[in-house]
Amino acid sequence: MLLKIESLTKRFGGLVAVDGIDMKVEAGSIVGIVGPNGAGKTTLFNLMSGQLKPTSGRITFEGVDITGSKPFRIARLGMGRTFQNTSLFDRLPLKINMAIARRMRTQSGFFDSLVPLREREEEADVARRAGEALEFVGLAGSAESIAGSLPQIAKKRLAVGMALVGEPKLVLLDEPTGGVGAGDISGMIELICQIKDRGVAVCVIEHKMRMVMGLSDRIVVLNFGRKIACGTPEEVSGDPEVIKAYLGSGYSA
Amino acid sequence: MTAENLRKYGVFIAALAVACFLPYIGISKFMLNVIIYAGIFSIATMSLNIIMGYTGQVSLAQGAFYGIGAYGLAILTNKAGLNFWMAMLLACLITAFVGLLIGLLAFRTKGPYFIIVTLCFNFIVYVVIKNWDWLSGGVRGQKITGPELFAGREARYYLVLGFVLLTLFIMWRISRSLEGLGFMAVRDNEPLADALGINITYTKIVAFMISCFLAGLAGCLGALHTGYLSPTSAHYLLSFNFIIYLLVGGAGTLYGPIVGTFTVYLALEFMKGIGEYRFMIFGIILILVVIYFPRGIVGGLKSLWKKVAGSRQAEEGA
Amino acid sequence: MATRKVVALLVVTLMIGGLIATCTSCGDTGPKEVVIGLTAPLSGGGAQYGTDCQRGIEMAIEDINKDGGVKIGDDSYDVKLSSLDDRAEPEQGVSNATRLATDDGAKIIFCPVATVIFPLLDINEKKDEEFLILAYTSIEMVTDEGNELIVMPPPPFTVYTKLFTKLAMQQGWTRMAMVQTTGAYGDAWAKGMGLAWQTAGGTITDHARADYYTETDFVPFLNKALASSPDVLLIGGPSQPTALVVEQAKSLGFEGGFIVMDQAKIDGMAGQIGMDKMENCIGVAPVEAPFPATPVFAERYKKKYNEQVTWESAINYTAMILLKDAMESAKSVEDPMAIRKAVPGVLPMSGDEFPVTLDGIENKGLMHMPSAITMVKNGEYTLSSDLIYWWKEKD
Amino acid sequence: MSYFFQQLVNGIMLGSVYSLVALGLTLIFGILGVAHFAHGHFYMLGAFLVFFLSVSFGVPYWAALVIAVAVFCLVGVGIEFVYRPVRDKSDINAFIVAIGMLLVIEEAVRAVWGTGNRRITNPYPQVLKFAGITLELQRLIVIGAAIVLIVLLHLFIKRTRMGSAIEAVAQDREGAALVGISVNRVSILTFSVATGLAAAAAALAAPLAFIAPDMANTLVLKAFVIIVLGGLGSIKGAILGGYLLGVMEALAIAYISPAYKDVWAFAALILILAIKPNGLFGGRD
Repeated sequence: MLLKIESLTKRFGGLVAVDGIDMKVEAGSIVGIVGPNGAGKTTLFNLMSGQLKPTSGRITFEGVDITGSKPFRIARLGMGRTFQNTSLFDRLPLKINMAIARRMRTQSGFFDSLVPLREREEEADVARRAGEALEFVGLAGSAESIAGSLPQIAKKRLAVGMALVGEPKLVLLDEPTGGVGAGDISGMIELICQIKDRGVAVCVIEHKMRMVMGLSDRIVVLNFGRKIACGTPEEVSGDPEVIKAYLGSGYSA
Repeated sequence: MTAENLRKYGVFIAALAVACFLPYIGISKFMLNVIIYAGIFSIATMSLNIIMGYTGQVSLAQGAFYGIGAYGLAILTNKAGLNFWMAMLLACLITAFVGLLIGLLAFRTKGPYFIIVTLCFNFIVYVVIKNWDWLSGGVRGQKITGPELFAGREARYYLVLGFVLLTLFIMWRISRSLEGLGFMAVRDNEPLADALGINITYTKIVAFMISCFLAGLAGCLGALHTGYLSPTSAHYLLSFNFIIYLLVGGAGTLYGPIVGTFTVYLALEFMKGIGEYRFMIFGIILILVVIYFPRGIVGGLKSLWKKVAGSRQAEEGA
Repeated sequence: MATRKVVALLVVTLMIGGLIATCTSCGDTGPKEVVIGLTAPLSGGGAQYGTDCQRGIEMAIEDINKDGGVKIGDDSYDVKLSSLDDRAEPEQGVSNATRLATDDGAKIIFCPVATVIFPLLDINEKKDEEFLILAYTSIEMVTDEGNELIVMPPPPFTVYTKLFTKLAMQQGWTRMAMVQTTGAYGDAWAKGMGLAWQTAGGTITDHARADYYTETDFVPFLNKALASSPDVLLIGGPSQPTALVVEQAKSLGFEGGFIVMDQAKIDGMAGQIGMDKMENCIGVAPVEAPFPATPVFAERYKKKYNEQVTWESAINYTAMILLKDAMESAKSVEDPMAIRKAVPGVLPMSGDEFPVTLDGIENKGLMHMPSAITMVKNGEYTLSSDLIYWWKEKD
Repeated sequence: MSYFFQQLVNGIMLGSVYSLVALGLTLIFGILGVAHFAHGHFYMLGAFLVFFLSVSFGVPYWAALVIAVAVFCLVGVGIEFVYRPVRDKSDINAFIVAIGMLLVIEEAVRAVWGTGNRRITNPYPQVLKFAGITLELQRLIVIGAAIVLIVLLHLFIKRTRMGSAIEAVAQDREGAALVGISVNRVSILTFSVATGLAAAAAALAAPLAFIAPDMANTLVLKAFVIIVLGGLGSIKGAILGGYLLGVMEALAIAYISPAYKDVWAFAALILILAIKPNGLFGGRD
């Protein structure tokens, strides 16, 4: 089991944002996380990748307990992520964005920058991988552009590329098609499938049900911070509680 | 490619050529003296650029670290009887070590809180030096005797030029190294950098230590050139000066610190003729520069160049 | 926005350009001129002190030039003062002195701040750039470095510690608390004073030094000092905060005496808080008291600057006249060593004629200026015209 | 024990001035994000105006105080216009504008009033003695007036529309703009109130000491320390922080070391911030 979450709870004051959730992600699979607004999906992501510390519960990644670890440590263990608002280094070119995302896999420190022996090799490696990653997400042509100047879909693709360039075993994608034009959605779905083909597991938060249903191996449904259903798309879509709580109008439409 | 390189490095090479022969092109002794000080302060401003320009943490403690370097050198040569160069290296290392300790405390805070914590630290260092006879040397102050070789003004000039170039080299390497990538990541987007596996606290502390080391170096050179130390060498107004130099020159640019330091320092020196009004006029100039050129001289020139180049390309394209 | 930017740029360039232009134009010198340099705090917190010194020198130069300048053989030289602001910072002082000595050709540089004088000792004997330092300070140590090109006119502050102790003890005061300013000068003074005090059998009850340059309220410090029930307080820093300390101590009900460090001027303090509040203050005599010619000078000064004269102006005035005589006697305006060597020959300068008496000079450059101390009793300065020839009592 | 209370009162008196100055700063910094380092210099200008009115023109003390506050409320409007171009840029740009401003002000005051210090005649020099504590009447007035001003400010913010606009912007700038509050008007108002407060503090405290062009250099430093200690934008934090620092200083003078009192106070601040990185009352990042 790649990722295992046991009775994870997060409280903000009196509000319970995530309430005793159990969840598993198998290596190389795609898990969709769905639920209405405020269901605690993003909070769950933030707990998984360390941006928030859980109130109680346990998270293990490849058998290592990562409960309450700092985000950078979790990232180094092999969990990449994107943010809902597509956070990038807006003032820097794409290739630099990629290089920064690869930085955690390099060893060179300050002294290597003065006497660039090891650094030369690593820089070449970083440049090569950054190029590959840009190519993979289809942005190879705009390596020199400034990240902030990109259209929304390209930003989303860049963010996915940055999450991947550090060679993670699992990536968390927070609404990869949010704010993206209808014509660009299929491209993103294709990209997510390609990630899976590389053997990288994917956790994806989405609102577009049809997309999640088609994409995911397993689906977790959240409502008011609790897991109300979990299983294959078919199992979940047949679950009466899910239909009642959330899918009712949305899915049939 | 060579044409572009020439354009890129042309100004630098020309400036370097002038710098190499500066003492022999009929420049007055006083000018040379002022330029030596400007060179020393530009090292301190470059040190600030590492932590503020590249890593995005505004430190108001650079004056303290300048002072710690200077007083470290004085104590190590005067009280411990160490060889000058040995003492200088040690003084810089001590400064970096103090930077580590302060960094561990201060980097728990962010933004304006960090600014105030560093300012408080600077204030503390100043008051301690002022009140502690053993450190300040009492009414006599601390005397610094440098090596015989660098007794002459010209020799000092080349010594400082050497260290300015060394610091510039370090800055240049950092700005395009993997370590520098980490700095810029922390500056531009901390949460994202964190999510991408960059250890933020570690990165900040490394940047701070390098910055402190170089500020200490500037302090040592300043002490050597003045030959004497008083508590003003660690005053927080010095920190303000460095920030002014950096912002006028352009934070986060390679040449900004040097351009800013020389512009401001030389302008103030020439304005001495008008006595008490010089700071009034300097104040007005400062306000205008920051309002209308918020990215400093070098930053402003860069964007101007881009605009010109951009419009030229557009013409060619059309 | 773009036009505004251009206008801003123009304004900045014009301002800087104009400044440089005025500076270069003030640099052009006539044929027969001798430049005297001054590096002093002329802006910032020390501006008053620097300006007082500057005014004394200016008045002397006016008198000299009215009198036909410095006469050497058949030539006569007009004297010109070139002043640069150093904000009392050593680095600035070194820059200024270099500029004055090498660009303006000044062979004599006045400097009234000890922390600037010390680094100048490193550069004033450099070949071809020599200059004579006119050190206006009471820290004798500046003359102890073996430098041959320094003249220090004011009496060293160590002169006062014994005199003050004796006078205070005569009042029956034995318990002293120290509330002087922080910093090297205040510390050195307190150390000297403490030594003299304890040697004479007094006790030090408390230390509550405060930074006179930054504090604006001394009550918490005074409360601490007064809690040790002293008879007398050692106070001193710049005159105005020192006056405030006296006022606040009295408002807290302190009825003992004050020993005022020489940096603070008794008459300056009285000008701030009034003579009645100065009761029981022991300090350096007011500037107009000891020397016959000073009141005349004080009157002229008041007329010209509309301010009370200070020791700074009076002593620097006399020192400037002394240097003019020395130049004439040495028959040189160019050779600082010759000018320095000619100084003993033109002494003494009498207080009957000049604002202060300069009696002699030691080889190391320390001048013999008789001093006087005072104690305010019943709203009057007492003892203030008794000149003390302190060097005769030196061991 | 009376010595302890004496120092406590001294500390509260120091703290009263600190609080008034810090209140203005926290409004400006917390609400507008402008590092108004020249705030202390307007305090100094306020003192000089009172000096000018009362000593040169013989205006009675309280009238001079009211005029000074009114004038500086207007001056605050002017300051806002200087900062407007840099308001939305990084903190440090506004900081440099502030440095430029204070250089101009300080040297201009020197040019007008000369380099020396001045005195404003203490309107209430009577000395009160009770329970072993000695206190000038004017000090009591400073302490009392500070409390009155703080209460007035509180009422202004809580009870008036203009005041609640300030609070709204403090809490959520974009949200406030959405519901139709003009950020520019709030900005002008904030500078006006803050500068008026500084002038009031100066007019109250100046007769106790002397006034000089550089009298507020350390004061503004301490005010910044206070607002950070209290948490940026927190009015409660600025008030308590001000009194806390004042009392801490007075007690450090009394029981630790007079010369190093600021060292202890500032070191304590560094430690507090290391434990609570957003200040005592700062919830927000």
